[in-house]
Amino acid sequence: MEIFWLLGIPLSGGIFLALWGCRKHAPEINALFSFLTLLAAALLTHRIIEQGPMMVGDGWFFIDSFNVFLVALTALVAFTTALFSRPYMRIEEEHGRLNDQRLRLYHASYQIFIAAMLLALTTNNMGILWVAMEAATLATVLLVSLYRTPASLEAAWKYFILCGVGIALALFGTILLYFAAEKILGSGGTALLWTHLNGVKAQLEPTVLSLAFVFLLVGYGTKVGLAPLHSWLPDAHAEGPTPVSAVLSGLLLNVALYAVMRSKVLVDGALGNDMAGNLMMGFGLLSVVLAAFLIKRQTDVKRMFAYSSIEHMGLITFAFGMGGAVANFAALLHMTMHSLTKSAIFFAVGHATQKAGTQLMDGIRGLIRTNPTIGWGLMLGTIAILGMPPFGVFASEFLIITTAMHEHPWATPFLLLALGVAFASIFGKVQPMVFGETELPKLPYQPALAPVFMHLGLVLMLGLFIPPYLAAWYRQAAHLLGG
Amino acid sequence: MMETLPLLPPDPVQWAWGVVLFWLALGFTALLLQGSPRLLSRLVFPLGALGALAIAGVGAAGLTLPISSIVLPIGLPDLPFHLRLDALSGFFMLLLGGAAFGITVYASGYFRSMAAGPLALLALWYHLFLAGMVMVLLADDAYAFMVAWEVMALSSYFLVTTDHKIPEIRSAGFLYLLIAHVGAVSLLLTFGVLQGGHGDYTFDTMRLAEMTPFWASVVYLLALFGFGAKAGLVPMHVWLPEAHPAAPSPVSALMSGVMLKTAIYGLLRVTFDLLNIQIGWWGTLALALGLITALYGVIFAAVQSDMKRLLAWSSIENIGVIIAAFGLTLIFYTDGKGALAALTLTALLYHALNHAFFKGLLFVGTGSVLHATGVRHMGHLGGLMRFMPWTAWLTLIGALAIAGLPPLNGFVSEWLLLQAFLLTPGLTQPYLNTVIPVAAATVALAAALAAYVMVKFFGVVFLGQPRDPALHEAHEAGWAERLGMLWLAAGCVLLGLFPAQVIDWLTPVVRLLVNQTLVNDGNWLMLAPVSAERASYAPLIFLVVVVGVLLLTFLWVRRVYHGRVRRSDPWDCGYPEQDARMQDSAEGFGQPIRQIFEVFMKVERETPDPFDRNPRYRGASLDKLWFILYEPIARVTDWLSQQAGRLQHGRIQWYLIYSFATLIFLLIFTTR
Amino acid sequence: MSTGILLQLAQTLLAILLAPLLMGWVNQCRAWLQGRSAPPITQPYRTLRKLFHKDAVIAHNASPLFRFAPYMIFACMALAAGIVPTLANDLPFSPAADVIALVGIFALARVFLALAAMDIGSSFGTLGARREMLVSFLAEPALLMVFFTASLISHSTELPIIVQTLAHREFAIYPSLAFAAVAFWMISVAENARIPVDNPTTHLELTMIHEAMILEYSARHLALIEWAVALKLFTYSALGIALFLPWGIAAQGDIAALPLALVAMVAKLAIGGAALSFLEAISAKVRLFRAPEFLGTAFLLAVLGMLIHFLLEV
Amino acid sequence: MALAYHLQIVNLLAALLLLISFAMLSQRRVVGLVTLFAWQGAALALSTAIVAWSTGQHHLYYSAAMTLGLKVIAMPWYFYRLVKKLDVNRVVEPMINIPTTMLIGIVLVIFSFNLALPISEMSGTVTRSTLGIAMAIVLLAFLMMITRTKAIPQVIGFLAMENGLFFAATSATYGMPLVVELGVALDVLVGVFVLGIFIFQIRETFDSLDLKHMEKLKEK
Repeated sequence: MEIFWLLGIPLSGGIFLALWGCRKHAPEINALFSFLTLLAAALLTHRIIEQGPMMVGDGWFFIDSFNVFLVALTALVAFTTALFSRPYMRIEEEHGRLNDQRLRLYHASYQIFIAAMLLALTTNNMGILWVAMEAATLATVLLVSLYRTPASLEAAWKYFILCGVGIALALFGTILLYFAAEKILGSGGTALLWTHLNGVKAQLEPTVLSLAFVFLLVGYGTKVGLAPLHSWLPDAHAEGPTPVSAVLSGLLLNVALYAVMRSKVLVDGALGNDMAGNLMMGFGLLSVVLAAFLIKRQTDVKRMFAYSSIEHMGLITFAFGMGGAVANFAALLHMTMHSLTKSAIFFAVGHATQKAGTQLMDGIRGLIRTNPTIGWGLMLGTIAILGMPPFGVFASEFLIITTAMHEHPWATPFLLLALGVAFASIFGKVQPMVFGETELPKLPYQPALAPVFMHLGLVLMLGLFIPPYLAAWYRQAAHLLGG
Repeated sequence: MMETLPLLPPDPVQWAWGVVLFWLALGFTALLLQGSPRLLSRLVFPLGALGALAIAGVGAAGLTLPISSIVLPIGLPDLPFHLRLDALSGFFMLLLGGAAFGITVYASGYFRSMAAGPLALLALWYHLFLAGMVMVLLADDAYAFMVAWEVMALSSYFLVTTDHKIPEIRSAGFLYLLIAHVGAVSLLLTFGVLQGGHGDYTFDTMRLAEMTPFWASVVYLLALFGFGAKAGLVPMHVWLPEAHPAAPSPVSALMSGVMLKTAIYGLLRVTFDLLNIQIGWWGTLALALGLITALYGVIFAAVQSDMKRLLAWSSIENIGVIIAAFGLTLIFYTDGKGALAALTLTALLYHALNHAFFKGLLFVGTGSVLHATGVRHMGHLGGLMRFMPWTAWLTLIGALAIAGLPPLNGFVSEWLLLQAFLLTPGLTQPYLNTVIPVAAATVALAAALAAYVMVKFFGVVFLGQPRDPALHEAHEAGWAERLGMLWLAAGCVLLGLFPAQVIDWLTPVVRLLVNQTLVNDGNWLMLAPVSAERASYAPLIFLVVVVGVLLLTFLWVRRVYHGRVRRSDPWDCGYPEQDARMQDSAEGFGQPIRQIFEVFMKVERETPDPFDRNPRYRGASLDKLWFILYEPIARVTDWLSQQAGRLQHGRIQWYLIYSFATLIFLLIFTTR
Repeated sequence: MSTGILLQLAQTLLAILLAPLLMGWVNQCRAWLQGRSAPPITQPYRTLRKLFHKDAVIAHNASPLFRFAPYMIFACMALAAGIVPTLANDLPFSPAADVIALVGIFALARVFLALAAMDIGSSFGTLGARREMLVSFLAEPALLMVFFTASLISHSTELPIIVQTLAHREFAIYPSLAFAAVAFWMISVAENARIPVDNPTTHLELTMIHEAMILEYSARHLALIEWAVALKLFTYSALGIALFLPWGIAAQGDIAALPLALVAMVAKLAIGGAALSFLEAISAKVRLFRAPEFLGTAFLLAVLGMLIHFLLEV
Repeated sequence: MALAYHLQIVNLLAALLLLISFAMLSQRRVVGLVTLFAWQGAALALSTAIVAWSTGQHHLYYSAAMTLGLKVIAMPWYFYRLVKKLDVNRVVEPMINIPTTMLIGIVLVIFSFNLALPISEMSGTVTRSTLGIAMAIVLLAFLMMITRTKAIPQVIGFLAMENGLFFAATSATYGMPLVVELGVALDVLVGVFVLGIFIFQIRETFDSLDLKHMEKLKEK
């Protein structure tokens, strides 16, 4: 039941906001809908904790511990982002970068986007999963080009074409999956249901599935932002409005990776070797290293953190590729931590850029002098994302790196190199932004920093203490992914 | 938490945890006390000092009592924080508490003039720093250790950048944190190898893990790199001369006196406790690195002209000596010479303890000078002994101690170490017989140079005539500062006078690590590590004799001859225009050393030509390693990132080609 | 034991009293060798007496350290003299400080002298202090290495026991000791501010080291320092004797051997002093920046001696 | 035994589709491209209908109808309007010259046939051999997207790729479940709609649809 609320609320929210337009309180309504979605997600989560995995809507939806925590995460970050975007967008309007119908578009597509992601997470049908992913892309394309600047249009175009092609390849993969499945499950609706496929995965035709996995990996991997398919990501993050960057890198990448993982489970079952795992490890390492070196060159703060998202996604993919209980656990943990931390960073960065009136880091100086909260938010967020304890990102990185050293020592030099370079680059660039002297003005509206510190607080807590039920989730999910 | 922590915990480890919590609470209450700076400096810091004292007590208890441990309800789900207090942690906690008490008492006076807001933050980081260090010593699983380790690094980074408006300080802090982080990652890898698999990271399982020599060596090298980066082992030392001067003096004192020792602790913990095989060449490596570090550090200390930078370099030297002792311990231990290993290990621990006290003392001394004059460059100081006698005399004790002069504490550890060299004949690896004399010579040379450095430091700063008229207004340090310095100085003296007792304390630690003990053949006032006719040293008698002779002479001279004294100008050699600027400058005093050891340095000189209207001379001796090691690394990374940037050049067609190529490649790769 | 204490005191006092005599003897020899009419051998005593009677003149800005230093230095030298066996080698004090501590004592005295020299802040004082430290940072480890060679042979760092083993047991030739002896000679020349490193009689600021440091001292302070210097020379000579020609020093507790020991000592000192002055007379003072090379050689020789011991004699 | 002739027709249509994709690859004019795209859609619809008839899978009729409606009528018409409105119908040289493109295309076709061969062996459907052709069409469309430097041709390449996928879905596997197909169709529709908006935005911002104006975002 909750599932329909979960999907219905944001969908109707999207439609409503499209009609309501930019009258008074549109942002508040947006936040309200997100909040209701969060409630629904909480109820659903509660149900799952109570009753364990379940099918809904005669098998069309399947919720287990793997996707339910992503659902919860998505709803949460969506809500906080809505909170953040309220003052942020107002200030943007103040600065004359937006007008009313664009705000209408923004609010409507925001809700649609959330709905699409939740659908992608909860559906049991690999085909619908694909459809939802595509929908999520389409919903965000116009958000990326919201400012209608040449740069934003270019970014949106690249985003659309590259992800479109990627997603098309993913569809081909899905077709191949179906092609393999129908011989066992018979043609018709059930042949693409993940639960059914999971049941018979051992009998699926290996050659077809390996082929299918290549297409799925390249397809969804493009959306995850794995190098060398990542090219759209920095542009889209840098040119879109900050709330969009936050949800893109905090949520969309996770969902895409979720799709990859769902297919990996099947492929592993069918092939019985760790071909899929090795591919993912390769992609992961490449992404981590490449992103680390690209971070070094950045001058635009949002672009830099976009690359850092690529780096972390690479790390997560690498961990999933390693497989095993600890690595999967770590990867799931890292997913959570990265979403929370990175969105928090984007919130702080958003206000910082509004203060400075530029996204160039040379223009942003001495934040803690004029706006200590933004300054400390950015500083702590950066420290957290760089994997410094006691923040939770460290916990997952700790597990990932130690496991890597234990199981695949050959990979650790690359990790060491990349982490070092990334640390040097990011911290070296953020430090002068936060510290030092400045003459930046104050903001017209009170910035919404509650989300920042709420996220960071969560990350801090999870670094020192992971509640047992949460840990139990992660364990189940890790086990489900072949731990 | 209450059930694991009754109100009056019986276990020392629980006391320690309690103090950690107390410090954390103190730090965060400091944030609330932003309103009243008086309360901050007059209440928070003294309380923190009490905590340090308690930690020292706990450490002393930990030395004697059996191993105690608790498991906290925080941490990773499968891996709650394990805390454990054995003799090793106990000793280092004693060190920490002892030094930190004096330093914190000093700090309570030192920071009184600071603005409330920054002071509150500083108090928070300060106590987090202390707590982090204690947790490093207590941690009994990899995760807790790493968390504590990084908390320590992070809080000290924020302390270093307290005065973040100055760009140099920012870059110093950045360099510090960067190297600390790289070291930390290599420690992660260390534990990655050590772990039992399936995410079991407790030290207990690591102790049981059976290692092949290869993997054990990997662990050792990674640990040496990781901990060396924190300790300032050459060539990872570059952050140290930058960060220590940047930090406020009590912080420099903590970092140099205590934090560096946590790295030594970690090295000992991993090498002797967690690893259950040791290999001979490890020791040789450590010995070589340590000696190089010691020599390198003291040479550069001799040519510095910034007093805190000088002290930082001298810390590098002392760390080098300690690491050399560590190497010797390994050599002897793997060679089956347990007694010798015990001797060198004792020397190591003793020197660590000494360094905590005298380096802390010297740093806070420079702090008072800084407060009184606002000058760090020795070229503008001088003659302060007359304006701040307390600081001067107490600092003198520290200087003499670090110069390794009897009967102070620096001499004892040096003496023990040198004794170890004399006992080496009969090692199984013959090549060591050629290494040992050279090593001994290097240690002796470093010690002698340390004396040079200290004469320079004390002489230029406190003696002579003020090189700057403003110095005549220099005021003596406040009572809290004096108290802190007094405590540290007393530590230097007592540790020097009662070595026999100290060695008794060290016995459990030594037994724990090399399961052998150092028998003191002498009695309570005489130290005779091996046997009384082999070698002995009784500082107390020594002191009594010296003082006795001194008094006798004094009284005799007074008695027999008149004590008339006439004051006049110093003799100017018939050249009346002598003034204070004609004294040796700091650079001048270091000049011979620079001349002799110029190979290690990149010297930048700016000499005036004869016709300059206002001629000025500037000379800087820079660390050559920076230019031959670090800058190339930076260049290579730059180049690589440039190449990476090429991939991202805007044309969507190219991006499509990437996807296309990836797809084709994978298709071929998977279907062949 | 009680005899030991007595002997200890006697020896120390003897050293303190005889030291200026040795100084006088050396000066006398040198005067002769240089063809000058020599001052009487008791000249140093007269100088000391004169100095003690004078009024002390002290710079305005002299700190207490300045006035404290001479006593400290004198005390250090007395202690040093006390632990070096000159006549007999049961010295109850000597366990309190072995050879390493002895080096420490010399260092302590040197550091105080250097600090006192810097205290006034005249350009000479700092100059002298710097040069002194420059000389010492090579001489000190070299001296230590010399001692190490000896103690490696005798398995002890206690001077009496070293002497015991070297003198009172069957004779053996130690090539390492030869190196050590040469090194020790060079070191003691440097440490006692003699030619070719320093010239005790010069006041030319280009060359002087020791004199530059004590330039500001006068009267009783100067006297104490001069006396300490003489004592240092005496101690070094005694050390050289104890290490390299220890025969004749009375063994543990046979009082009978003492007179012989006394005679032997006086003779050795006389010869040693003459030799010193002879070498001084025939060699020229080196430039200051040759001094590190000179001492570096000494250092190398000492280390070489130790190496040779490790390679040949273990 | 020889295949039943309706299957032969399907194979023929498959060949036709492949031919059309090659033609698109070599087509320089946008309008011509749109026409070819329409023809491809038509062939696709026809083959789908035949498969539906021969295998009696009725939902495939819906797919055929959708294809006809969307890809043969709606989209081409829409593109014609666009091209006329924006007046972008002039000869454009692709990034790589035509013969080379052709050669690469042939290589791709061989490659995808080899790739599909082992799979087609085990396929239960009668029209198994078409899978290779479908893959070839996808890859060729991909190639076309790479080579085109203008916005609209790139989009058409994208849609041609969709065609290939659709052909794979219908002829190789008798179509996906209906929900999925509906979803796919919906997405394509929305996608094209969004694209339309986009192309106007691009046009009014850069007053040209040449992609070389959109190479600003890069690493300096």
